[in-house]
Amino acid sequence: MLDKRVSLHEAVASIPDGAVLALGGNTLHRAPCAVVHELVRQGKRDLTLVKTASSYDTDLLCGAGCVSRAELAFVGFENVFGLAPRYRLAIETGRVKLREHACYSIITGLRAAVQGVPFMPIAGMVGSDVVAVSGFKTVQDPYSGQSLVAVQAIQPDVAVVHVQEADAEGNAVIYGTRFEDVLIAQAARRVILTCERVVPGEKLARQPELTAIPGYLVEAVVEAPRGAWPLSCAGEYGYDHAFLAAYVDAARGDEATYQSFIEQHILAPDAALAYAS
Amino acid sequence: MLDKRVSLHEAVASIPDGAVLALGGNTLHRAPCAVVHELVRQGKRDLTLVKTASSYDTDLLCGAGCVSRAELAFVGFENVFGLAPRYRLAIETGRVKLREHACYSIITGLRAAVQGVPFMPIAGMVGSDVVAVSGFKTVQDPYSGQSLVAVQAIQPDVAVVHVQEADAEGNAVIYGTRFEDVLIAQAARRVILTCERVVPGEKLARQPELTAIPGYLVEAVVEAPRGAWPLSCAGEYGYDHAFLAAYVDAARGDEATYQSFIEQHILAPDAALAYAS
Amino acid sequence: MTTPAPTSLAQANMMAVALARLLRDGERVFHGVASPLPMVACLLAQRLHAPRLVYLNITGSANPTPAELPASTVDARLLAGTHSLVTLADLFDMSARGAIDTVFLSGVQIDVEGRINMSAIGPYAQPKVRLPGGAGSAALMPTARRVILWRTKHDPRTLVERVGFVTAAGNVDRVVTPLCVFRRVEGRLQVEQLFPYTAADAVRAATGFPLDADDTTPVAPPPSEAELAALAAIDPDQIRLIEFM
Amino acid sequence: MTTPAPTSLAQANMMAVALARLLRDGERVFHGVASPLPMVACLLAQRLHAPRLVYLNITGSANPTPAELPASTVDARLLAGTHSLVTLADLFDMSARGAIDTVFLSGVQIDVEGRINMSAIGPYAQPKVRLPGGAGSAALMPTARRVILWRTKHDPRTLVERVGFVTAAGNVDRVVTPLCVFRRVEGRLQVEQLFPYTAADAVRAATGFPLDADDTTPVAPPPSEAELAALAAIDPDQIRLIEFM
Repeated sequence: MLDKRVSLHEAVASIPDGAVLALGGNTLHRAPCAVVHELVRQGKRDLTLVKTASSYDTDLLCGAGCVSRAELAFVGFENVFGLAPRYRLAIETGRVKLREHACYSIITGLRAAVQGVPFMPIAGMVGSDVVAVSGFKTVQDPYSGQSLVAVQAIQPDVAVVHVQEADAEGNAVIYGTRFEDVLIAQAARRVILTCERVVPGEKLARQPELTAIPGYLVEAVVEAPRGAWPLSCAGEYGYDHAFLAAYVDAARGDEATYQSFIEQHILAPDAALAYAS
Repeated sequence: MLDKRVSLHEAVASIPDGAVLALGGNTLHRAPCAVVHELVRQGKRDLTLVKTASSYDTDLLCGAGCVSRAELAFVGFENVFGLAPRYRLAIETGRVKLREHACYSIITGLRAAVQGVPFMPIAGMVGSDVVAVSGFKTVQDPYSGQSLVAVQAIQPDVAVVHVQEADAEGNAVIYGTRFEDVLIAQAARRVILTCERVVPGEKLARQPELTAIPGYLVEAVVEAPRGAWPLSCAGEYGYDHAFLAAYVDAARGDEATYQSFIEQHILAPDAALAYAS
Repeated sequence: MTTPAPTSLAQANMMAVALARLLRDGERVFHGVASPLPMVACLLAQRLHAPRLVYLNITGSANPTPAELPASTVDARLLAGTHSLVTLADLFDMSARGAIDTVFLSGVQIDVEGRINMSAIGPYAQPKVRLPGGAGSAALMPTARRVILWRTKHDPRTLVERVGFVTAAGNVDRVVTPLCVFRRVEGRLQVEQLFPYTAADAVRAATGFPLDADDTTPVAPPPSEAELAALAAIDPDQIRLIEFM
Repeated sequence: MTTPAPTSLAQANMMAVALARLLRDGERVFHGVASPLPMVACLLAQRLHAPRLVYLNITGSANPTPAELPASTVDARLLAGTHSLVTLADLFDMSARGAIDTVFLSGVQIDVEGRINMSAIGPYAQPKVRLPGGAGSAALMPTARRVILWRTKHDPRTLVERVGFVTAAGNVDRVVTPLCVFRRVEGRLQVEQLFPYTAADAVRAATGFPLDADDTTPVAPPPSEAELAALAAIDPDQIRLIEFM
């Protein structure tokens, strides 16, 4: 069995500026935040983010200036903290160019990439102004002549997924909801996996039905305990309400306040250690 | 929790003549043979079969005169017993009309039904005469102009799947390979589930990641121990080599020999009991 | 963040109950992210008049029995007790093929035709406020058999004649606010029921499109003892109030 | 069913070894139903020169370590030791998006261009023999980066100038028979290696299209001691012979 374990630094260093990056998880849950923080630390630029529903991960990457384009359907802290302040600002000032989606059109675009076709028809979307502003074209069913919205394939350069358990080869077990994690892992050219803990492959061999992502799709495995922090990881920990409250508070403040928060909590040399506490 | 358990007779009686029927499993493995046998006993007619790769199930239903149309990619006993004699005869004599597929075009057609779209583009198929004889049309990617084969949605009226474990509501656990079973359960208007054993719902609640088919998609649950016999059921039993050898031998014989085999092994009142041995 | 007004609990109770009453036994009901009131309404309907309702949510669980309700409706606490898990893709597929009966959606703005704006206030390309986005709504709203909208704000900037940007449009049946239940009749929202603590003229004044609500408009029964008891049992921490903060 | 001819084991060994030698370390290799020889070849290559080869099969397992080899290559015994399971759809998707390096396929008939017929002998609408069908081949053959065909019969009715029905066509690289290895060069099959127990004229006589094989055509090294020992360890029950029955 190949051992694909690398350090967080090394895995993130392999993501080039300008990459199309798909992030796992959904809203406040199981996003690969350890990688997100390291992207900020390494000062990545010009990323394109792909995700259905996002929160802190997208807000921080936008606020830290790592992002220039996004294909997203929802960014917000749900009813817990409301709008995503730095994402808002980035769109409102034009610093990040959004191609707005429905969650299902993200899924459909990823599916097209997974299935090796340049587009896929989608049910719904009719009547939405998103179709026009995001440049979705239509296609005719060659059998019935029915017209449908067509979604272009979305092939991320890199998918980053955080899971509870993986073996050293990258076979990944997701407990609880899988969200779009399997889909982005299949669609992307490269997959970086972070996990709460690396487990012996023999454990997965006993119940391979639980393996959500097969190791042969995975390029690198990073053992990152609390790697979704400050978001939740099902069965491991909930989201960190106090930290997120402080983050959103800073993000609603002026640029100096916000950058100081990033400096202190993300960039400072000992900041990473604090996550493990 | 709803209790959807019914008898095998009742479940099969609900399948009308003329139904488009998708069968679970693959070649010699985990097909819902208890239902197949009962379809023969109840003298169903004019069925359309949908499956990627099939063996005994399709051969018997064709031999017993239950089938008039089929959408299939492979029918045979692999290298164990070779060609499927009664399927062959049914096609060669024109009694069954085949719309030949690749496994992937069956999958693509089912996916279109699952996603509520009338067609889906497919990679590959280029250069195959199957495209012409099966009437697959082409579609142009509205973005690039690229031409692709388009597969029409395949929506079975009824999907029948045999699994190892299910609760009384129809939440189904499949150990080992799932084949297309989840896909046909999603695509079909109705789902009939047979299982080796009904287990308490609490067992599934402890590890819902293992549930392959959610109960809310299932209409009826039949407890059918050895319900894949004479084919295999992973973790439970292998295929019955001796029975299949006798079957194929009879199927290669003349009509009287074959019908006598069906009479003795499928139709006879005590035949069903023999399966449980 | 402001504290809820004194009437918020009454409004939250009435809205949860009104949403629950719209649900029918045996139907498949779905809600997505940021949907505390629909979450409570589904659990309430199951406990009261719809024990066979299939309650599906964006976490992919079915008929969960959460020990405590989460503030985020994608939370793993919504998996408790489920016998199955599916992905978001599976759920959207179900709606796409007509296999979901009722979907709960919301809009920062809702217009007289039941169209919603979750995208932007002001010019789309340079918005005054970039909103979260519609999540699943543009795909769900035309494909779900029935859409119920809810919104905890009811004012003329929220309920408008025409949204500035149509994030999604489709099969809207009812809209529930803190003041009333709207029904879409011949393509336009009309007040179906006033809530007991409101008056027709107050609703007219709070709505950005013309209404014919008056003293003859039916009034919803207030939450019954049974409904309130069920609410207290399901949501003792009053998560339903979070949408009023 | 007939018993294998005396030379069948030598042929089966040579074919398994020749197929294995074509596989490269690190590549992703896939076989489908009814593929005993490719199953043996993948396991052999992993044991010999390609320890990092990713062996995928239609059961959805990866790098299985079967205690005994099944006669059906969809058998659950091919799951032993795997750390992951995927569906058939996932595997076909991988090929569709270019993520599978080598696919093993077969044809009842194979023509000079490497096209296969698995559908019908005689007129398609009223065939003399209805064949099993091509399973995944029509989708896989144009999308897999490389296709290796194998067939345990080598006669003029099997290796033909032009198949009567093209079940699939695409990226065929090599064809392995009991007599030789063909390579497709400029769109046409040519003998790359004769097997040690055959002669060029015998291969020409057994092939339904013209060949320029002669005494100068390279001869494959016979199975080495190491190869034979590995074969015996992987396939002690000689499942590889089943394709010769």
